[in-house]
Amino acid sequence: MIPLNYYLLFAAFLFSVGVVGVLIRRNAIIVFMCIELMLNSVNLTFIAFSAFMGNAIGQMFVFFVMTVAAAEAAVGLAIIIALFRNKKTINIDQINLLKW
Amino acid sequence: MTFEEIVFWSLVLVSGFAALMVVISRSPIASALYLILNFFCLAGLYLTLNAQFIAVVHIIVYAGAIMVLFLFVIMLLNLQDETKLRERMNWKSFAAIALSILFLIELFYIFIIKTPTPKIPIHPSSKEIGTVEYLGKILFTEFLFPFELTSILLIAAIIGAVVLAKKKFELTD
Amino acid sequence: MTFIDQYILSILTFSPIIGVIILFLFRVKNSISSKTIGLISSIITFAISIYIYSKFDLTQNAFQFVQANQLFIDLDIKYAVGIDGLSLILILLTTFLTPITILSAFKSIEKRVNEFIVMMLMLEVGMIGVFVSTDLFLFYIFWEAILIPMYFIIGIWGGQNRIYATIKFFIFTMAGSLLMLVAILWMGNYAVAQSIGKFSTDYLVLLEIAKSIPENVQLYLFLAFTISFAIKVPLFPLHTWLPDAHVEAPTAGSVILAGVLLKMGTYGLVRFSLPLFPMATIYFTPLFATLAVFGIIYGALVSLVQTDLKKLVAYSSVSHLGFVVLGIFAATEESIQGSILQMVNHGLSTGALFLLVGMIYERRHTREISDFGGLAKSIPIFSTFFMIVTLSSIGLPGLNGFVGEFLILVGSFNSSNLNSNWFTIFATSGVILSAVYMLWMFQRVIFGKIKNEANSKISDLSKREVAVLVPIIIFIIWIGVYPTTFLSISSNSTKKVVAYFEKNNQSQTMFLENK
Amino acid sequence: MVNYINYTSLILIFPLIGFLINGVFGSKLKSEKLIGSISVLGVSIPFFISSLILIQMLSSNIDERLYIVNLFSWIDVGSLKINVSYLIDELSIIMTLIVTGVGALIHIYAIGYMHGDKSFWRFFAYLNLFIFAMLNLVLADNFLLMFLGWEGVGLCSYLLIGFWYDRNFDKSTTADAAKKAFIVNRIGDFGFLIALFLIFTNFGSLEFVDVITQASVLQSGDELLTAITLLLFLGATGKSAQIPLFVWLPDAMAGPTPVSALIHAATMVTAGVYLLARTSAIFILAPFTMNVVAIIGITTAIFAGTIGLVQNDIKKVLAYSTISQLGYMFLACGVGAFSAAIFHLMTHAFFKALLFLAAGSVIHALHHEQDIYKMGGLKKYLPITFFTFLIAALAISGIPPLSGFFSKDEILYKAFSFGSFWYWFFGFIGAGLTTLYMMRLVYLTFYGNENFDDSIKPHESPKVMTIPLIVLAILSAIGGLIGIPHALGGTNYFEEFLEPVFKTSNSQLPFVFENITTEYLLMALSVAISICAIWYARNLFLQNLKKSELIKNKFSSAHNILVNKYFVDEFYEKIFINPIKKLSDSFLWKWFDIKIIDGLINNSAKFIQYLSSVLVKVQTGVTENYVQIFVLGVTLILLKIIL
Repeated sequence: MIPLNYYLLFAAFLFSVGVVGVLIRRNAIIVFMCIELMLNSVNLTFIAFSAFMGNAIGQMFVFFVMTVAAAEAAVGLAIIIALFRNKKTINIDQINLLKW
Repeated sequence: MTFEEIVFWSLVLVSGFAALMVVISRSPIASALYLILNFFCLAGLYLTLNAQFIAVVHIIVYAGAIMVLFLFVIMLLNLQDETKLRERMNWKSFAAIALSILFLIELFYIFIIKTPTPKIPIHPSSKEIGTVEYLGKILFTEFLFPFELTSILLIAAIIGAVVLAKKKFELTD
Repeated sequence: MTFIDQYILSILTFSPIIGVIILFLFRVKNSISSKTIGLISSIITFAISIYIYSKFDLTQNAFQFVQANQLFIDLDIKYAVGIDGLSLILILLTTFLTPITILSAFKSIEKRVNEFIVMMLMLEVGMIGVFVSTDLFLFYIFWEAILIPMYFIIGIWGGQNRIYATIKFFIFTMAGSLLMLVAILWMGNYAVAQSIGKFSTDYLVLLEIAKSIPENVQLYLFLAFTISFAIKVPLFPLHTWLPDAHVEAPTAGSVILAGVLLKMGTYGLVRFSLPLFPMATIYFTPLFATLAVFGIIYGALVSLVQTDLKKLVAYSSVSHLGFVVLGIFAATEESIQGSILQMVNHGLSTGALFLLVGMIYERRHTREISDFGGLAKSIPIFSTFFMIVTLSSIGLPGLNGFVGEFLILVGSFNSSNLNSNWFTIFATSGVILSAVYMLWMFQRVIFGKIKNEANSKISDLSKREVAVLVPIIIFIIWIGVYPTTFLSISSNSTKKVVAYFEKNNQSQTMFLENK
Repeated sequence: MVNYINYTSLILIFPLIGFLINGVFGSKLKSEKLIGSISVLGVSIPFFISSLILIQMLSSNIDERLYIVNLFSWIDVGSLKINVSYLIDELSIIMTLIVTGVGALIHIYAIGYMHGDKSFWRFFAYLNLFIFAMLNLVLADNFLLMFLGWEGVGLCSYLLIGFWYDRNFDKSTTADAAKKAFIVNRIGDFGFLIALFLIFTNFGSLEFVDVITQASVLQSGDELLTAITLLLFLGATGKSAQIPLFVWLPDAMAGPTPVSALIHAATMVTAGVYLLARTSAIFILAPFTMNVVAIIGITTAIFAGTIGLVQNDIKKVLAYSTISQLGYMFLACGVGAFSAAIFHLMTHAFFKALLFLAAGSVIHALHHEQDIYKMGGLKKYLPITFFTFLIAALAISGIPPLSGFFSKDEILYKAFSFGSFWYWFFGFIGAGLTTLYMMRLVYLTFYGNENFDDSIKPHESPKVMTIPLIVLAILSAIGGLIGIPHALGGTNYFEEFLEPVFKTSNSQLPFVFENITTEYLLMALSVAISICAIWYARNLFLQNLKKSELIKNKFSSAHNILVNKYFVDEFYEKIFINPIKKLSDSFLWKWFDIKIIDGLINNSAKFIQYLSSVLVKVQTGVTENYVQIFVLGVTLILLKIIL
């Protein structure tokens, strides 16, 4: 019997790995994948809670998170393509459009 | 060790390894493939939690659709391999890793030490919750409105993606 | 009550949007036709307001044409509208001035015409909204919403230094209204512990619970509200945004700014500050009355030495509105009635002054007084209008300014709240000063020999410009000769405010004595 | 029988209609005759109506001569209820007759005088507006409506002084003179307004009848009444050009001459006297104020008389003469002889209007020359003008049996019996001065050498101008006969007629035994001084002009002071006007407003800008940094939860 805490801890681990990825990688696509990783770790928590509490809302939430993730991936990748076309790079060090 | 535990630990190990490799590997394609591996393992974990429907959808949407999109973009852009991870490591990266580890420790503290492990099993009703029938029912009754809203979200995303990826689009400095 | 009557206030408030929609839908390219659309749309709004006036029951003092829709489940925040005499008279002023300003802009606005008309119409929505709201939350929304079109009107169609002026205008008003927001939230939250049992911003509810608010908190709340209104009025020494905003604003903007926006401040004082916090009003009356009187004299003296026509008129507004504020704080029936009438008067006469200054600016492209002189010879019609408006502004009996000023002064002389005649005596000296600065300016602009050749070549007012001014002149004389028409509109709501104020002030004077 | 009181509103409506027609359509009406006749009708019809009312009044009982005609409610707020309603009694009907009667004559005269002016219509529109306002002033039954008329006449005065707005006058312009008149009047109005506030606050009404009834209950010398009357008197000094607010009237001569005759001699300037007479019942209860009124009156009379002695502009001499005569009227009010004041007001309206009109005729003949040293010998060119001017001059000098004799004598006698010897004495000196400067005018203008330019061929004015002169001359000559005092075998009918109006105030006067001997003596003395003055003037200004030069040189410093009008204008300029301008400009505006208030705001904005320019460096624009900070934040928050 696996207690709930293990699932949560594992999700936390995945999340941390995702954070490290976002922080240390320069490639925008990999950063993006790390974000997906983090989203999935959250999904895992939802499912775990759902199962242990016997409540379907957690699963519903995962369902919507997936929709959002799909939308986000589509838009995000489009942005990456547009960026690459203009800057010839997807290295986030060299992208500082936010600077005012 | 019961069968259940063996399955759980092996899935955790593989999935954790895959996650690390996503971050570490030099080639984006390798990263993407490791991520797919990770997703499969997660789907397995979902099954251990009696969430059959979500597990299947997860594979279809993530591994099947999103990751294919990623691979497609990577190949489209024809990216070069990056330099070795170790060569690009600077104090900022170490700080980031340290921060993440601190973060993990904190969560560990909260999940394991602060909240003592309750020895409760998986809820008996979870078996029927995970079924397509049950989820479908509440999706089209209780969650109908948000469900319909997702269609708007997806349309917006499609239009957004098309507009952004169009050739004419230019970012101004 | 018919269906239309039930929703008439919402219809009135949002009727200018018709014009906006038409402008957007048909993408009108021709500047004249888009101005005409704006004009017609605002005239429709005016017609609706006249309809409301005809249906309005002057004998009642409660809110009429009430419509309320709950906006949140757990919070008592409503879309609640309703009018009494005080709001009605200002609504009429608003709907009357808007078509006039749009008509006045036919020639002067040439760039981004559609946007201009849209801004004017949206401004009208906001202004009417402020006067019809009976929920403080809604009031606050409209109050803030007005800033946006005004910001653009000054910022896009303004003069040389417009950006500075806009930002100053925006920050001043914003700073004030944030104070008000805090006070509204505090009161709404206070309602939770009262019999209503939930967060409430309903005016009538707050009026009930305001009595039980601890006294020292009332003082802070009063200050928060009143400072916010005082900035809008503007009361000395919070007035410095006004001359800048006026000088930079296009004519239409100046007219609306002087005509209606400033009145929102004084409206707020009568509607909220006095009835909600009678005790604090008494406590702070010496301060605000002193500021008002100081503003009267200060504004007049500073007007005296202005070299720019618009600036002169702007400073004269500070002086005129000092009278209004004095009248409100005197809190007698005569003085408050006078203040309300004076709000209308100031809207008409200062509005007309800005229009006239705008017309002469279009011809000569200067507003320096020293550039003019001898206009009576070259443009007699203009001079005649200018004279009537000037006289109205200095309060000549028989014209509108006098009735308002006299009521304010006689009422405040009588006032037990002011408790001293010196306020009125000093304020009355403003009557002398206003004659001095206005006539001196008038003489330098209109009389004398034509020194500058350019002044002899300018053309007199066109038919359109006469059409802009004549309605205002009619009202200027009407109010001067038979003010009863207008005084009777606000009579009952004034009585209510005064009665409420007096009822509350007895118990509270005791508190003050302890203090 | 028709009750003419019902037609009271017509008295006011006709001038208003005249104003509207001429004002709105005047520029389109080409015919001067049409414009003129509309305007004259606008004044003369009210004259006839009021004559009919007077006749009706005379035929009715003495106790029933007071009517109140209510038209509509003007202001009705709280306890303040003001009606547009008119009070018709003996006093107001006399004033109405003076205003409309003299007004009509001057209107007719003006048709000739203003002939050919490019703004002919505007002039008549203003004149009718003036008549309308003046009638409101005299007929009003409450203070506020009176104030409306009061300000209205001030406005018309302003407009008409500045009528030739592009001309120069003295050292400045006509527009300056107009502005000065309005503003000085406003200072008086300030007092008037405060008095109204006091009246309303204490009596709860502004209607004359109400207020007087309530006030007469109070004790004589009551502080409130003293305050009210002093303030009202301040208003009166403004309108009636008394010390210290007289400075505007000489400048008001910048207007066309008919205006000077109508507004600045016959009617408007007497409004102050009318105000005092109307509220006589209150004034009589404030002895302190009465003394002030008398002293100011007599001081002004002498003061203005001395200035008038040395002025060279024919109209300015007349203006100072007006101020001086008004001083007499206030003297009469101050000693409680209100009916004498009104009597003098009436006769003064006749002869002073005549003087101005005749002077206008001279000016007209000499192509706008106003300097009396550039006139002379006009007697043979302008016979009618000369003759009428002479009658008026003799009337104002108090030569019996012309009108001025009766009215002035009445005042001097009352000043002596109710007031003090000194009031009489100074009045007596003033009478001498009056004769002296009037005769100076007569001699320098109509006798002696012809000092005007050779190119000018003076000729008598047209009939439209001379007929009003003749009518006014007749009135000046015989107008006094309705007030022949008892001492001379008359019944003093005028005083008797006004008796009901001044009943209250008369009852407060000390009883003085009519000493006929004293009265005879005083009369003889004043006639004597006038005759002496005539002789002296003839000596000085006709036969021996060099002697006057000599006197001038001998007292050159005194002469200088007089020519410069005691430097009052300069004094006001230095003490009040310049400091206020300076204060407003360099202190209030450029320093306080811009540097302090605005500076405070702008500097706080600058400070915030500086702060943000420091803080903005945190925003690197590199996404990564934001993420790092974000993660750091999350970690710290979790840490907080744990600890």
